[in-house]
Amino acid sequence: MQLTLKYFAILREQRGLSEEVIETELATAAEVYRELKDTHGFSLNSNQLRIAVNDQFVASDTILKSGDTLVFIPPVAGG
Amino acid sequence: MQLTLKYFAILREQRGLSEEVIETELATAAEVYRELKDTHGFSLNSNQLRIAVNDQFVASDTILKSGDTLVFIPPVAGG
Amino acid sequence: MFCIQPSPIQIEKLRAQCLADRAGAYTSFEGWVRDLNEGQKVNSLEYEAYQVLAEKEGTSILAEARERWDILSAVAEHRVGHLAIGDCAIYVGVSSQHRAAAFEACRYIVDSVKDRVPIWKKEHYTSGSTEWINCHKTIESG
Amino acid sequence: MFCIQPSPIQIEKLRAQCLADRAGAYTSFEGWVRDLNEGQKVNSLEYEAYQVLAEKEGTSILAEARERWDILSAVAEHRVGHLAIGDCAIYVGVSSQHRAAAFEACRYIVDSVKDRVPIWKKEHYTSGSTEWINCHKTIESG
Repeated sequence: MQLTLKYFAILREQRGLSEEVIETELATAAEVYRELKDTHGFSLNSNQLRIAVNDQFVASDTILKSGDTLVFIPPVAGG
Repeated sequence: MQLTLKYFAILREQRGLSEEVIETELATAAEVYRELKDTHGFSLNSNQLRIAVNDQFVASDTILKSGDTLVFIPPVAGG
Repeated sequence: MFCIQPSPIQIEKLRAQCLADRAGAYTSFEGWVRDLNEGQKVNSLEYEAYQVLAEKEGTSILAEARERWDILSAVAEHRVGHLAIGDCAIYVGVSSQHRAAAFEACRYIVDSVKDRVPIWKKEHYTSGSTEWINCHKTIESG
Repeated sequence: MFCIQPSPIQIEKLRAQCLADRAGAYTSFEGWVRDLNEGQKVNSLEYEAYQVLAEKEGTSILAEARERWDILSAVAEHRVGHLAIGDCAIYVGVSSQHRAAAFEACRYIVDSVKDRVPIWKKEHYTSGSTEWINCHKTIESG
């Protein structure tokens, strides 16, 4: 299936881009992150992230479907 | 002894003036208020008041001396 | 300095006194004249103060806040005279490095001013009657 | 409405949205960029937001505050982009009839925004280094 990934803040910098489309057969955001972390050397651990799919917060074990937009949300620091 | 009395808010209205000088031999603010309440029909009871002498809060049984400026402070409502 | 004065409160001026490079948080409180109190429609208000003692007591409250909390600045001003609905009667502003101190100190100052500072409020109702707030007659003799 | 935007926050405009004849209390919070964080001298900051979700989550927080406390209005805005020392990064304002609700709701909104809204802060230090706040590497594997 096809996923759109958006990157923000430290992940955007470590990935070197803000958005990409990937092909994957991995079922959940947690699995996708594990693979990306290995590939790109992301410093954050998955337990530091929250997940958004299609601009909604979801659990990291939510089953993804083709066309989803997936965002890994680093620890926030607004205010 | 001579005392200057200043009146504020409801006491000022009930007394009909802001300031007066009185002659008295009463020793404390509590005694002075009791007499004034009888004379002028002040509606507040002495337990609703705080006392200031010479622009300082004092206890109502503080002994007064000639030349003191005495203020009976109605329940406050700032803010 | 706690200030009592009759002209409209200059919020921007007070806020500016709290600016500091080390400040990360600023909390402010405004007391506005509202049109209803305990079910009665209010037309306008009069505030009266025992100015010398009010400023002294208010200044003590600001000093207490600076002692108790790790804050950088605290300002407060109270207006007196005739006020209309929507007018700002009191302004309190507190800056600090971290927000908890600013919130807590600001609340402390507002609560203490209402509790301790010799300022009185007379409400004018649309019914034509007036009342000095908190000065109802009680039954108990004194 | 919770708004994320890159231009200086217009405090007076936000405050005006909270005015109401029934309002007796107004509490506001401002987060200012400060020159020191955890012992390091800060030169400037960058805020970045996941705008759609940040505005959605911020708007939910304002709605929660309106549900939980008896308030009249609540507004909030967060700035993004490059900010200098002293700049206002976040503004929250709450009006209510009585002050307790305004104070508590304002604090709740600020705390919740810092906790939940996807906004990130990168500090630029005078030393030349930079850091995404709260994104230190941890030892635990994940």
